Amino acid sequence: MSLTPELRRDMYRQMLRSRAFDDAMIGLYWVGKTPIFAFANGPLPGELHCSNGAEPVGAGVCAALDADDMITADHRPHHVAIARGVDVRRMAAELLGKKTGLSQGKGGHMHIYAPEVNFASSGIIAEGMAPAAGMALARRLQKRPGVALTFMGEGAANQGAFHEVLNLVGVMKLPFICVVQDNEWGVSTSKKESTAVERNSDRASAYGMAGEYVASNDPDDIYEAAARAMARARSGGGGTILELRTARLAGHFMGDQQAYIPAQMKQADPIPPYRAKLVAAGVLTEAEADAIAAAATAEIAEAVAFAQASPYPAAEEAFDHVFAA
Amino acid sequence: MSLTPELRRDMYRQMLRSRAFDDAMIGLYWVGKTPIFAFANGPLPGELHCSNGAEPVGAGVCAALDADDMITADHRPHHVAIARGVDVRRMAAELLGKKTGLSQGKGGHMHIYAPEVNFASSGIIAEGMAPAAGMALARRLQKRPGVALTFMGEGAANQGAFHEVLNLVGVMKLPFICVVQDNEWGVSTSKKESTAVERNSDRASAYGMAGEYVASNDPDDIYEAAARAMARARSGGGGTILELRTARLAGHFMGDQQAYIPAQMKQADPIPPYRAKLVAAGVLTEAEADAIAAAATAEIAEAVAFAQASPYPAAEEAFDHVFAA
Amino acid sequence: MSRILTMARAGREALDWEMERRSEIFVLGEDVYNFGGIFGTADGFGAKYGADRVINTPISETGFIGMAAGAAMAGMHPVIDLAYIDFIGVCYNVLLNTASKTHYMSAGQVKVPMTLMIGTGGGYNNAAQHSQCLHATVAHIPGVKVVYPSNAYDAKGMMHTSLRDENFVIYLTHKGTAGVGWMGTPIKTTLSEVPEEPYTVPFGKIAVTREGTDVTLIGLGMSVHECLKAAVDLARDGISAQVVDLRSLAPLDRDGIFAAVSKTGRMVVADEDYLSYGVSGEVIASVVERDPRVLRAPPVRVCTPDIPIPFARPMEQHILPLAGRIADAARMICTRKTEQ
Amino acid sequence: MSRILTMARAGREALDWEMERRSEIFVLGEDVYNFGGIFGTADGFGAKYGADRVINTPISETGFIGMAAGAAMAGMHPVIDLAYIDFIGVCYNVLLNTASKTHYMSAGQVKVPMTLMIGTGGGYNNAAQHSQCLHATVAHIPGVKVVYPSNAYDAKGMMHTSLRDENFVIYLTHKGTAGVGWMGTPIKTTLSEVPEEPYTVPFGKIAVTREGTDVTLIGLGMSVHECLKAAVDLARDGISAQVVDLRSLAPLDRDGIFAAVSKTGRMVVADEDYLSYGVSGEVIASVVERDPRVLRAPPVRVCTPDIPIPFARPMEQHILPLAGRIADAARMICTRKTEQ
Ligand SMILES: Cc1ncc(C[n+]2csc(CCOP(=O)(O)OP(=O)(O)O)c2C)c(N)n1
Ligand SMILES: Cc1ncc(C[n+]2csc(CCOP(=O)(O)OP(=O)(O)O)c2C)c(N)n1
Ligand SMILES: [Mg+2]
Ligand SMILES: [Mg+2]
Repeated sequence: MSLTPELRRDMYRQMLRSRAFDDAMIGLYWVGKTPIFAFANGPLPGELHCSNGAEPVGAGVCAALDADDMITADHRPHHVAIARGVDVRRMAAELLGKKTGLSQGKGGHMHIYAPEVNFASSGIIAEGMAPAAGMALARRLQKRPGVALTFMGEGAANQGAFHEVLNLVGVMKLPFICVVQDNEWGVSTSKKESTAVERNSDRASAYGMAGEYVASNDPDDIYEAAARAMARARSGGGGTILELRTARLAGHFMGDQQAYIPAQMKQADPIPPYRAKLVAAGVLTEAEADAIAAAATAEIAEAVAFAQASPYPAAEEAFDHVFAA
Repeated sequence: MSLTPELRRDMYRQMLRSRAFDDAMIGLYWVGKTPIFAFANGPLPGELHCSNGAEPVGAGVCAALDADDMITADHRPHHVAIARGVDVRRMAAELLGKKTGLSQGKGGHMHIYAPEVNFASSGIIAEGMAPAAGMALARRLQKRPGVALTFMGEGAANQGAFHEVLNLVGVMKLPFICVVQDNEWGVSTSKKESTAVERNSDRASAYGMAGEYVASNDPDDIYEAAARAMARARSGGGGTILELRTARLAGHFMGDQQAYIPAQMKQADPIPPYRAKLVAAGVLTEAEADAIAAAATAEIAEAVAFAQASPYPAAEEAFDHVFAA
Repeated sequence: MSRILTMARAGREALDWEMERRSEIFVLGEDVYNFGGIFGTADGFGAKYGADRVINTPISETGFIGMAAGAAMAGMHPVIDLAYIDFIGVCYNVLLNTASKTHYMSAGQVKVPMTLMIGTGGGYNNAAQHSQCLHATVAHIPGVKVVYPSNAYDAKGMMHTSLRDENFVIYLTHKGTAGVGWMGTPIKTTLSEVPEEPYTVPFGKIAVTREGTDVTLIGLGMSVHECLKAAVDLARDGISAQVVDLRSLAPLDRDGIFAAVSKTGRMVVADEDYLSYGVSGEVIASVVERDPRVLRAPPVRVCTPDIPIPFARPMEQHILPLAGRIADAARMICTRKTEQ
Repeated sequence: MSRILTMARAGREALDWEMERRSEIFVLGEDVYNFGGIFGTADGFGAKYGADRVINTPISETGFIGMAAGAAMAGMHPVIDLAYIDFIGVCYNVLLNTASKTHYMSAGQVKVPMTLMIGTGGGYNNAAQHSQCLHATVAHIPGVKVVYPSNAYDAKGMMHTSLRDENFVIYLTHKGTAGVGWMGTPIKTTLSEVPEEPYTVPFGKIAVTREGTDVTLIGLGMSVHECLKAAVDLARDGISAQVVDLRSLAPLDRDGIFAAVSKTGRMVVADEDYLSYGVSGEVIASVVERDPRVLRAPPVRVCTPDIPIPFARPMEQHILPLAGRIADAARMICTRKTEQ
């Protein structure tokens, strides 16, 4: 693969699908939560961590993957899931706790499982690292292809699991990529406050791994770095820490006013510049770009309608799926 | 301080005290454990991890410390404790589970506490890291001097705590030294098998810390590297990973036959070469060296006699010290 | 002077009072500087006490809670904010083997005075990894005190007691009881009149939160309020329910529990933690090992069953030990004839 | 053909049999290649199956147990050796939130078939951080099966069952029962005749290890053998003690326990785990919540008290739930007149 016009158009499309999804979820989230805010209220209860601003990460990395590759993501999974091809209707339904959801309403937005596209996510920080490495090991033992990727934040890179798993990946030379999404913040704590080095990608040398850093939040650059990391992993060259500077436009979670962010640290939306770039490069016309946006919005609107129209699970279904039979 | 003859003689003395202690404990350990081996049998029950071969680490590093500095050690604590000045009589009594022991028989050999010399140890791998860093933080908050050191094995450097704590130390610029005792083995697992890089000291760059590596298992070299690290820490220059190549001559614990160690990996005893070196340098005469050895043996014999003559705690004392009043 | 406070504000007041006077106390945790901790227990402390005493940490729970333990051993009294008890998985060794056992293993040579504040519980659709109670898991560790205020008066008094205790204290608060902004309108029964002056509430004493003669409803954290709701409901049916708030899991007030249950001869234990190997079994065993004959009917447990917490509201509400289930259980044992 | 095996050899035989036939099974843990695991369950497997299927890991329990969970999700069946349950502190999140909850959170889309072997217990003076049982801590987690064979026959049968189960199974063995070299002469009652052919022992069924009519002694792991010793002693006093081996903590055989206790009307629960919030309370509550009237005397718990395990022999032996304490408890409730 290379950075063809088709690929770039598709990355743009994935970014817009993700944005449309999150914007729709944000809209639903606030239903029932004003004037009195409470996590429990409304059709979309619980915590909600949206991906607005991070769409280039999902689009750029996933464009470099094959069907065989495996992903674990974290508490902010939408942009990765959507770019990976997780069914947006069933994902929307899951966020609303509906029976038609990916996990029949058992999971919620932090627990997105879609084995048909080798996607999983979970809500404990850095929890996805080890399972992803284990998936890579499984494939090796099964003599099947597949690179495993874990997506996490720069805050998660200070968890012990980061170290343990990267060392194991280094020792076993597993096909594994640790995608560190550096959006500058872990909740209200800045990377500078939380991290003893400027770039987590530089920590790769502690594990005999490669490090890649992309500063631009531009899917083209992210795709190319990811493609290099994938080529290394597929050819037995070992793992990569792929750190991607990105953005967190909608706050840590819904309800976060971000008063702690100084004005000079305000983050830019990556979508308009990428659109402008593709138009300037002749990859898209303005009309095509509009059409992509409209299609994304329409697709998500339909997904939301599907989710809203779906029934809730019955109360007693809570007792199903505790154990595999 | 510098590498004066007095200092070198004292390091030699500490090495011999430690060796005499461990040799005595090994002797006691086997009492009651033949012909049928059982951890529970004899006057010194439980697991016993001896420091034979690692004496230069304790002697060399502790020679660079002040009374204010604080140590946490691991499951193999004797050489560090002894060089630090922990009372060998009470330590011997603790290993035998006696009322006169440092912890009145509650701790055993992995749990050596001697606050009068700022020494503590514990048995979960890498467990000592965070408390040591916290002690350094406490001193800063109290505006009191003191560098904190944790002693651990190369195997422990692959625990998550290593990463979390070193990052915190880096962020907070704490006066902290992580002493990694590389004896090539974590139980039966070689460093090559367990560790993705050759030197843990190279991992220091992942935390904005300094790294020092000493290959010789010679207390002079260890002292000098430790003194550099201490100077850095005391002057606000931050932490150091101080990796010291050392030896594990008596196996992981008593009962370990070390059949897994290939012949070419047989480790050398650091005591004879250091003696020869000091004699050659005119720091010690042969007679002085013998006298130091004899004094060490006599001191430990007396300590063992004290321990053996001491009473056991009463059974009901088990219920004391659960909580501070 | 009468003031009605939330638990969050009451706990904050105690911490503030102690911090003003004792330099050994400092606060650390994720986002404590800007957010003041999960319950706002350190709200505004960043500005007041500075970044030295209100330390924002990386997401490194083993690291910073272990550091707190070390700082405690070196003479400080750290107060740690671990937002959700679900996160104990990444730092459990510090709780299990370090902070709780050092005093004992050193035969009293070393003290570890520190207070670990943790939020528990669900009921707001935050799913399996952010809704657990797990209080039995921490209370099973020897060498730790575990307290669990359920109203503002106790929140303040037990915070003072914690901060004056020379041991490792885990101070639990059910998220739904604290009265913080993100959980909606505070539950009325969590609010109390709170004296401005400092006071302590002793550990290891139950509180009888409501008097009653027919059945004893025993709860902790949020379940106390569900029991109180159930009691109101039962009163309409002519059943007089006594409500007991355990308040402290370690030490556990076995005398108090036995006395309360003896009074009515019937007990329902409501617990939002998982049923098996938890508080409910312990409380029942504590009564019957003294004398099973005080029970005029079988004890009943109303708990979260042994399943992960589902996200969707209909399922989650179904499995939580809410007032309806508690009242039903009480009605069942009050009406059922026993032959004893 | 009659063969008497230790638990360690019996468990090994089952694992070997399954590994020979099923390529999805592999073993990982610290020192499994050279040492064959803490109980020798993988003894010689390094040479037989190679380093791909017998993986020596770094001391990175969160890393390698988490990897095992991921490998299980991807179709393998990992068998993990975590030598001592005291170490769960550094990897508890994998147990609590990952391996146990993924199947549920995915509504059955993802399976996590893996077997985690852990050694428990003390009695050999290994002090506070290497002698714990903590079986209640792991059994409190929903979504995990916890089994605990106490003799060779069950060790083999339950290993087969574990390896054929599609869920996360924690397979506990008390160190003192396994019959390994470093613990001295094996306890007689742990040895069994073990068929060479494979067989399964179902989870969730108690075993009545000794029949008796006056009192029911309930144990698990090592405590089963202490109960058996106590029963012999009691027989000398004319007291006929029934001994129950719980064998499985999750699922727990509440029917079986109730039936056994009903038979004698008296129960002593012996548990080497800490007393509070543990197995002992759960077992007692499980009986009385069905019907307290089956008890002719108060139930008694003989447990490790809520204190860290002391190192020195006189103190350690004093606090362990050994046969003497169990027999005393049984004598007390068998002779004490109850007025029921
Ligand atoms: C072990 C653990 N600690 C704390 C949390 C609470 N928490 C959820 S998200 C988050 C911040 C994560 O920051 P980062 O990894 O940078 O991801 P981002 O939110 O910026 O995408 C925290 C602290 C958690 N879920 N798990
Ligand atoms: C968390 C944890 N895992 C495993 C163990 C068991 N264990 C005790 S010592 C040891 C090896 C340690 O190796 P290293 O750190 O190199 O120290 P050395 O024994 O070589 O001095 C292991 C695995 C433990 N005590 N704690
Ligand atoms: Mg971030
Ligand atoms: Mg080593």
